[in-house]
Amino acid sequence: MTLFEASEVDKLFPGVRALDGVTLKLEAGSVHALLGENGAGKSTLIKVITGLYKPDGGRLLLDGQPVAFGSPHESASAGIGVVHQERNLIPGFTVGENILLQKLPTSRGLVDRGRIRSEASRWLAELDLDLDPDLPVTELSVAQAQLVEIAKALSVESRVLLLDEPTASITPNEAERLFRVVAKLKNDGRSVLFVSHKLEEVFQICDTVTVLRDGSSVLESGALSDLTRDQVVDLMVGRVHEALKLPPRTVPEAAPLLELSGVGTATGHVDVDLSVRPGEIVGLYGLVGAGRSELAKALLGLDRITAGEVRVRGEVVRIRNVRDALKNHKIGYVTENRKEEGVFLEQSVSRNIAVTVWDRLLKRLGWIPGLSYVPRKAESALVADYVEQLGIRIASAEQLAGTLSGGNQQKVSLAKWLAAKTEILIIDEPTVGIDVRTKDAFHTLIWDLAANGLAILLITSDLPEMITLADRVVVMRDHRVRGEVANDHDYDTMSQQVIRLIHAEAPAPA
Amino acid sequence: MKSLLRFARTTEMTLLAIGVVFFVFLVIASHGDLLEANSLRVLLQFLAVPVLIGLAQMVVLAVGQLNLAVGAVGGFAACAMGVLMADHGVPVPLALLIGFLLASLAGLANGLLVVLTRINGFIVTLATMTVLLGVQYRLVGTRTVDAYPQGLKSFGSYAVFGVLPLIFLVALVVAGLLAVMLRRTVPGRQLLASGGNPIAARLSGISNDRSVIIAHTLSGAILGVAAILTIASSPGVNKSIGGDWLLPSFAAPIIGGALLTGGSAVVLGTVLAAFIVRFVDTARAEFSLEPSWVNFVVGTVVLGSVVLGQVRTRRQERRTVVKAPDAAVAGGVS
Amino acid sequence: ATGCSTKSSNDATGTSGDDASTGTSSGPVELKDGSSVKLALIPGGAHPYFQPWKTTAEQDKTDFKLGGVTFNETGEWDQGKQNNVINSLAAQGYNAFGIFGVSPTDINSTFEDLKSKGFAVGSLASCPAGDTNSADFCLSTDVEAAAYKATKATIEAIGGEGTIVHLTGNNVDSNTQRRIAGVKTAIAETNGKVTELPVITDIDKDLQTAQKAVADLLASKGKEIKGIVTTAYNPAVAAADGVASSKLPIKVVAIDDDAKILSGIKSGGVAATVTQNPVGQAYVGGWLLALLGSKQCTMKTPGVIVDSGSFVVTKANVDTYDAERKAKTTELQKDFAAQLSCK
Amino acid sequence: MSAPVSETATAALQEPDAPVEQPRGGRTPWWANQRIGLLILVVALSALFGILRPAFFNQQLVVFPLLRDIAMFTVVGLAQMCVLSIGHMNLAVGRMAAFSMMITGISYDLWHFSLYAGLLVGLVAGTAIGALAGWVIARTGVNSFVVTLALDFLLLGLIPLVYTGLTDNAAFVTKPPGMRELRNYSLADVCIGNVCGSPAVPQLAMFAVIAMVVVGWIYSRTKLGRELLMTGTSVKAAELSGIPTARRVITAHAMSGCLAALAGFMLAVSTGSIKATIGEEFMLPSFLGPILGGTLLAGGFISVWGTLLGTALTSVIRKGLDLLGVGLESLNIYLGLILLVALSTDRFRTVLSDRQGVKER
Ligand SMILES: Nc1ncnc2c1ncn2[C@@H]1O[C@H](COP(=O)(O)OP(=O)(O)OP(=O)(O)O)[C@@H](O)[C@H]1O
Ligand SMILES: Nc1ncnc2c1ncn2[C@@H]1O[C@H](COP(=O)(O)OP(=O)(O)OP(=O)(O)O)[C@@H](O)[C@H]1O
Ligand SMILES: [Mg+2]
Ligand SMILES: [Mg+2]
Repeated sequence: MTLFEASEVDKLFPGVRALDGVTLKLEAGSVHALLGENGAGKSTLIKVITGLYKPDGGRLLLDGQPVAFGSPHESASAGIGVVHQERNLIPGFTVGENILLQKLPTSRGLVDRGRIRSEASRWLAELDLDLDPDLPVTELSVAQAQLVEIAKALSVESRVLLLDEPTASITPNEAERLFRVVAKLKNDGRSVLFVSHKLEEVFQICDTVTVLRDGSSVLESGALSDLTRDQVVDLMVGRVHEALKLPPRTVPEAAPLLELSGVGTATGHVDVDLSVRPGEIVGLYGLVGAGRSELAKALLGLDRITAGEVRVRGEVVRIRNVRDALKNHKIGYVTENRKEEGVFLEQSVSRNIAVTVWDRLLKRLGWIPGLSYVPRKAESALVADYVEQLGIRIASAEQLAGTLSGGNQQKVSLAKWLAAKTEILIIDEPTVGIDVRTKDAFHTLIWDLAANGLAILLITSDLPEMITLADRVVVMRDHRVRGEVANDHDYDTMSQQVIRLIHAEAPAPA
Repeated sequence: MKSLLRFARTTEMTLLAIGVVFFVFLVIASHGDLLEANSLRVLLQFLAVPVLIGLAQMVVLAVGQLNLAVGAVGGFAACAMGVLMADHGVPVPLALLIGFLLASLAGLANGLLVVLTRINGFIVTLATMTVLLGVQYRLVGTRTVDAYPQGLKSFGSYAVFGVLPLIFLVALVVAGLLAVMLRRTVPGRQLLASGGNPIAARLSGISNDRSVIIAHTLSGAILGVAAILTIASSPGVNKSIGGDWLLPSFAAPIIGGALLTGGSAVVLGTVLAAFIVRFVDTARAEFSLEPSWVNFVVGTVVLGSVVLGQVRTRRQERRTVVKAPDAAVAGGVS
Repeated sequence: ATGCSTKSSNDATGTSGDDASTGTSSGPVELKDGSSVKLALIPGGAHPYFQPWKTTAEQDKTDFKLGGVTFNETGEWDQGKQNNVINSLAAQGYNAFGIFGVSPTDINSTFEDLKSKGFAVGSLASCPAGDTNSADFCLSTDVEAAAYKATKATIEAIGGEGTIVHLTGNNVDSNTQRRIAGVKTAIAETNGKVTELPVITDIDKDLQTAQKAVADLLASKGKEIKGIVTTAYNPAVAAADGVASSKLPIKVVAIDDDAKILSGIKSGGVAATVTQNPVGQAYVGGWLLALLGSKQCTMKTPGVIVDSGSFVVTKANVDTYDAERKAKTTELQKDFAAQLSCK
Repeated sequence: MSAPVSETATAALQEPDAPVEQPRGGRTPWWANQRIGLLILVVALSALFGILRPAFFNQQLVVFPLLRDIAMFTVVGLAQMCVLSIGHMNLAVGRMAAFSMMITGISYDLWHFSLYAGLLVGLVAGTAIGALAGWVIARTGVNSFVVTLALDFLLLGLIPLVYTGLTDNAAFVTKPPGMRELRNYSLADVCIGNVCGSPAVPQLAMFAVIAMVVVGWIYSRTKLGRELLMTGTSVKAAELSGIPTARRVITAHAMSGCLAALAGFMLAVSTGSIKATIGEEFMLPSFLGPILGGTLLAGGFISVWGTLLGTALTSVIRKGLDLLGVGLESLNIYLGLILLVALSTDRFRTVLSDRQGVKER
C-alpha cells in the first residue's frame, strides 16, 4: 500500500519553476528511485516533502491523510527521515548528539547523555558501524560522516526515508554497506526514496522509479524491472541518448611530464611512485580517504613533501604553492570540492574563469613601471571564448557562479585551468553529482584534452568513469600505491582486478 | 580517560595554568599580603561584573553574532534602577526586577531586529548602543545617583567570611546556570547548533532565528544581573557606568577560546580569562604601573598567546571533513 | 588681591594696578546694549562641573538683556565634534562664544577661526596649552594652582608628613600634566617630609574603573598611604567611597562641589575639596563677551589670562565658601573692567 | 586566442536543449540599488534640514566643515573597506592613525620635516603597522578581529608612553608651514585666471578624492584588487586558483593602515595639533560608511561610492540635528533610530525587489 504520496506539487523560485505538477508515490516495503539531470528538481522535491520549502501547489498525503509540514521538525516527528545532498553535521557536537539532534532525549528538562549514548549506538549498530558515540564529528572521515547522517535520518523512527545522492562522495564498498541497510529497511516494510546519478546503483537496489525533467515528472512510478538503462537515460535527457563513443587514442612514446619517485608527505604518504606522460590519462583510484586528493595537494605544495623527489619535465622541482605550480610548471588542479574550492560562488562567471590569466592579460599603465591593469575587452573576449567552447549555458558572463547548476559550475571550475594553458592537469572527482549527459560531455572533453597532448592525472571514485577514460589505473590505499593495472576498458575484468588490488594484503612497510 | 586527555589540551587548561602561576607570583610579590582576607575580597569583588559581561558577549558569540551594546544595555539598566529608587522611591526589589527586565528587553529587541531586518548584528547592536547611551544620559544627565537604600549597598559590599563577596558568588551562580543551559538543555544545544553550522541546523529543523533571539535575550538578561551588581557595589550610578565594558567583554571570551564564527560555549574559559585580566589590575596596583604599560603588556600577551594557541589548532583544520561554513566574523545567522 | 599666587593672576592684578594709576575706568563697566549679542557657552562635553553654566547663562541673558543665549554640551569630549557644534551655532547667528576647549593643544586653531570671522571669543574654565591664547581672554581656574592648593590641603590634613597619592584623569591631556606638576610642586616644598606614590592616571573614564583602581590601591598600599588627593571627578567620588568603606585612616581631598562630594565633606568622609568658580566664569565671561560682542569694548591686551579662583572647602567653611566665591566673582569683574578700553 | 578544446569536445559539450540559466532574477530595478537609495536619502535629508534651518546651506560655517568631515570619515571608511574586502576587520583602525600621526609628529617636532614629507613618513608608518597586523593574521590564521583587537590594546599602551616621554603637554604642537592654510583654504583659494572655486569645498577634501580614485581604480581595474575580492569570497578557492592569499591579506591590511594614516593626518590638520587621542572616534564611523554603502562584512564585494554616501548620510544627519539644536539628551537617541530606519528601509527595498524575482547586487 502507499505510505506517502505527493501529488501535483508545484514550487516556484524567483525566476525558476523548480517543480511543476510533480507526482510521487512511495509504497511500503519498496525502494523508489528519483532520477533527473542536474537542476531537474530532485532536491527541491525532497525539501518540499520535508517541510523546508512551502509548496506553491499540490498536496502531500501520509497514509492517505493530507499533511502540511511547517518545518523539518514536523516531518521528522511524522516519521519522515531524510539525508540531504548538503553536508549536515554540527562541528562542535559528538556523533551521538548529531544523530539525535532532531529530538534530543531529556530527563527532568536536562539532556540525558546516557540515553544519547545508548540510542545512538543502537542506530550505529543498525548500520553495523562501530563508532564511539562520544567522538566529535570533526574526527570522522567523509564516508563515516555520510553514514552518521544516514543513522541520523533513521533515528526519527522513520517509516519513509529520503536519500538525496547519499553515494556521491563514498566508494562502492561503503555504498554496498549502505545498500544492505536499505534492503533491511525495505524488508521491515519501510519505504525508501533514493536519488542518485549512478544508474548502476539504481538498477541494483530500486524497484520503481520516477523521472523528473525540468521540474515535471516524465515517468511516474514505473517498474524498473521492465526498463533498460538507455530507456531511463532517454527519459531523463528527453531525447534518444546514444552511449558514449570515444575515438581511438594512442599515447605517444615520450618522457613523462610528471614523475614521482618514493614520495612521502606530511599527510602520511609512503614512497609513492607515479608518472604521467604527455597525452596520457593516468587514473588514480582508491577508497575515500585513501589519500589521493591529499597527494594532489602535496604536489601543489599545500602539504609538505618529506621524502622522495618530484620531477617535472625531467627536472627535480620543489613546488611551493599553486601559483608556483601554475606559473613555473604549468600544472593545474581541478578540485573535488567544487562548491568550496572550485568556484567563487559569489563572484561573476567571468572572474571565475579569468582568475588564472590576469597575469597574462595585464597592460602597462602608460610609462609608469609596475603600474598595470586588466583590460576589460581582452578579458571578456577570452571568457566568451571559453563559455562558448565549453557550452556553459548562461545569460551573461556577469552573473554569479552561485546561480549555476552543478554541471555548469564544474565547467567553470575546469575552464580556468584550460584558460591558463596548463600542460599537466590533475582532475579530482570531476563528475560527482553531475548528470549522465553532462558526464559524457566531460568524458569526451578529458579524453580530447589528452589527445591534444595534455598529461592528465584523473582521481575518481567512480569506477565506470575510470574504466572509460584511464590508460593506466594506479590503485591507492592508506596513502600507499598498491599497484597498477593497464586498462583494457572492459568493465568486468577491470573492476575485478582493481577491487582485488584494493583488498590485497598490505605489503610489509618499506 | 580519553575525554580527560582532551581536556588537558584545551584552552581552559592552559588558562588555568597561567592563572595559577600568575597568582602565586603576585602573592610572592606582595609578601603574602594578597592572601589577607581584605585583599582577596577586593580581588574577587571586582571580578563579578567582568565575568558577567564576558559571558554576555560569549553567549552571542556562540551563535556567531556580536553585541556591541553590552556597555549601553548595562549602563542604561543600572541608571534606570538608580533613578527609580532615588527619584521615584520605588522599593528596591521591584526596582531591581524592573531593571533586569529592561535589560532583557533590550537584548530581546536586539535579537528581534537582527532577525526581522536581517541586518548584520554588528550594525544593529551598534545602533541600539547609540540609542541606549542617549537614554542613559537622558535618565541621569551628569549627576551621580546614589540616594538609594543602604540595604542594597550593604548587599553589594557584604562578603561571606569577609572573603567571598556576595556579588562574586552571584556571578559564579549565573556562570554555572549558563553552563548547564548551554551544555545540558535542548534550547542551549540548539543555540550552539545554529552557531556551529546554521545550514545543518536548519535542515535538522532547528530555527536559527529562534536561536539568535534567545542568545541576544540571554545576553541582555546577564547584563541585567551585571547592572544589579554594579548598582549594588558602586558608590552610585552615572552616565559613565558601562562606558568601559566593550573591550573587556570581548577580551574574556576570546582569550577563553571562543570562536567568532560561533558554535563554541566556553563558560569556564571566559571566567578564567576574567580572572587573569583581573590579576593584571592587581599587578598594576602592586607595582604601581602606569596604565599604559598594562595595556601594552596585555595587548602583547594576548597577541602572543592567541598566536601560539592557534598555530597548534590550525594543523588540524585542513584534515577535518565536517566544517562550519566560513561565516564572516560578524556574519548574522539566517 | 586674588589671594592666589600664580603668574597669570599676578599679571591681571598688576596691570589693573597700572590702570588705576593712569586713572581710567574702574569698577564694572555698564553694558549699553546687549540685544545684538547672542551668547553661546560651550563646554567640552557633559560633566557636572559645567551644570552651573546652564543657569548662569540664563542669568546673563536677563541681567545684560542679551539677544539670546545657549548652552550646548554636545561636543562629547571630541574636538572635532565641538568644532562642528561651534560652527553650527555661529551659522545660526551666535556671535559671542565662551568655550571650554576639549583639546587645549588644538583649541587655539578654533579660536583663530572664530576671531577671523569677527566673533567675540572667551576661553572659559581652561586655557590653551602653551604660552599663547588666541581668544580675547581666558578666564579659568589655574589648574596647576588648584592642584597645588588641593595638595597643600591634603598635606595639612595628614599633619605635614606621610605618603600621599594622586588620582587623576586622562594622562595625555595637557591639563592633567599641569595638575601633576602642581601636586609635585606642593610636595617638593615639604622637602621630603611628604612623599608621593606614582600618580594614578586614566581612571576618570567611568566610575567603576575609578572604584576598582582605588580599591586595588587601598588593598595593596592602604597601610602606607595617609592621604589621597584627587583632581578628577570619578576618582574623587570613588576615593571618598572607597576610603569610607575600608575604614582606613586616610584623608581624601576631592575636587569640585558636586552634591555628592559636599555631602562627603559634611559627613567627614572627605577631608576637603577644592572648588572652582564655574558660576563666576560663566557670569563674568558672559558679561565680557557681551561687551566685546557688542563692539562696545575691546581688550587692552588681547589674550590676557585671569585666574577665576579656586577655594579650599573643609567642614569648617562648607556653608560659607560660596560667599567667598561670590566675592571673588565681583572682584573678577573689577579686574577685567581695568582690562577693557571702551567707547 | 583560442582554447585547447577541439571541435569534437566542443560539440559534445554543447547542450542546445538545456535551459539557459538565468541569474536568479535578472536586472535590478534602479530603486532597489543601495547606492541610489542612499543618494536619494542624503539629498532628501539635506533639503529637509535646509528648509527647517536655512543656515544649513551657510557655505563657510556649515557646508565647509561638513564636507571636511565627510572627506575625512570617507577615508576612514575606505581604510576599513580595504580589510572588509577580504572578509576581515580592522578594530585598530583608529589607533593605527594615532600611531602613524605620532611618527609624523616626531618628524615635525624633532626632525623639522616639511608638511608633506611628514605626511609621507606617516603613510609609511601606517602601511607598516597595517602590514604587521596582516602578517600576523596570514602567518597564524588567527581571526583578524582578535589580532587587531590585541594590536589596538598594544598601541593604546605604547602611544601615551611615547607622548608623555617626548612632549610636555602630550601633543606635538609644531605646525610646519602650510598646515594652517591646508586647514582653512577652500577651492575659493585656487583660481584659474579670475575664476575661483567654491568657498564651500575645503582643499583638504582633495585627499579624500585622491584616495577614492586610487582605491576605486585598484578594485575595479587591477589584478591586485580583483585578487583581494576573490580572496574575500573564498580563501580556499583563491589559494587553489593560484592567488597568493597570504600576501593579499598582508596587502589589504597594509592598505588599511595607509589610509588610516591619511585620515589621521586629515584630522590632525583640521583640528590643529597632533595628539595621542587622534583616531579615538574612528572605529564606529569606519564601519558605518562602508556597511551603509553596501560593502559586505563577509568580504568579496565593496563599493567606494557607497562608502562616500554612507559617510555623507551619517554626517549630514548629525549636522542637521546640531542645527536643529537637539540637546545631548536626545541627540544619540535620534541618531541611533534614524540609523536603524535607514538600514531597515534598505533591507525593505531588497526584500521588495526579491519579491519581484530580483536578486540584489
Ligand atoms: N533556493 C533556491 N532558490 C532559487 N532557485 C533554486 C533554489 N534551489 C534550487 N533552485 C533551482 O531549482 C532547480 C532545481 O534545483 P534542484 O537542486 O532541485 O535540482 P537537483 O535535481 O537536485 O539537481 P542536482 O542533481 O544537481 O542536485 C534548479 O534550476 C535550481 O537552480
Ligand atoms: N573532503 C575532505 N576534506 C578534508 N579531509 C578529508 C576529505 N576527505 C577525506 N579526508 C581525510 O583526509 C585523508 C585523505 O583524504 P583524501 O581526500 O586525500 O582521500 P581521497 O583518496 O582523495 O578520497 P576522497 O577524495 O574521495 O575523500 C583521510 O584521512 C580522510 O579522512
Ligand atoms: Mg540535488
Ligand atoms: Mg579526494
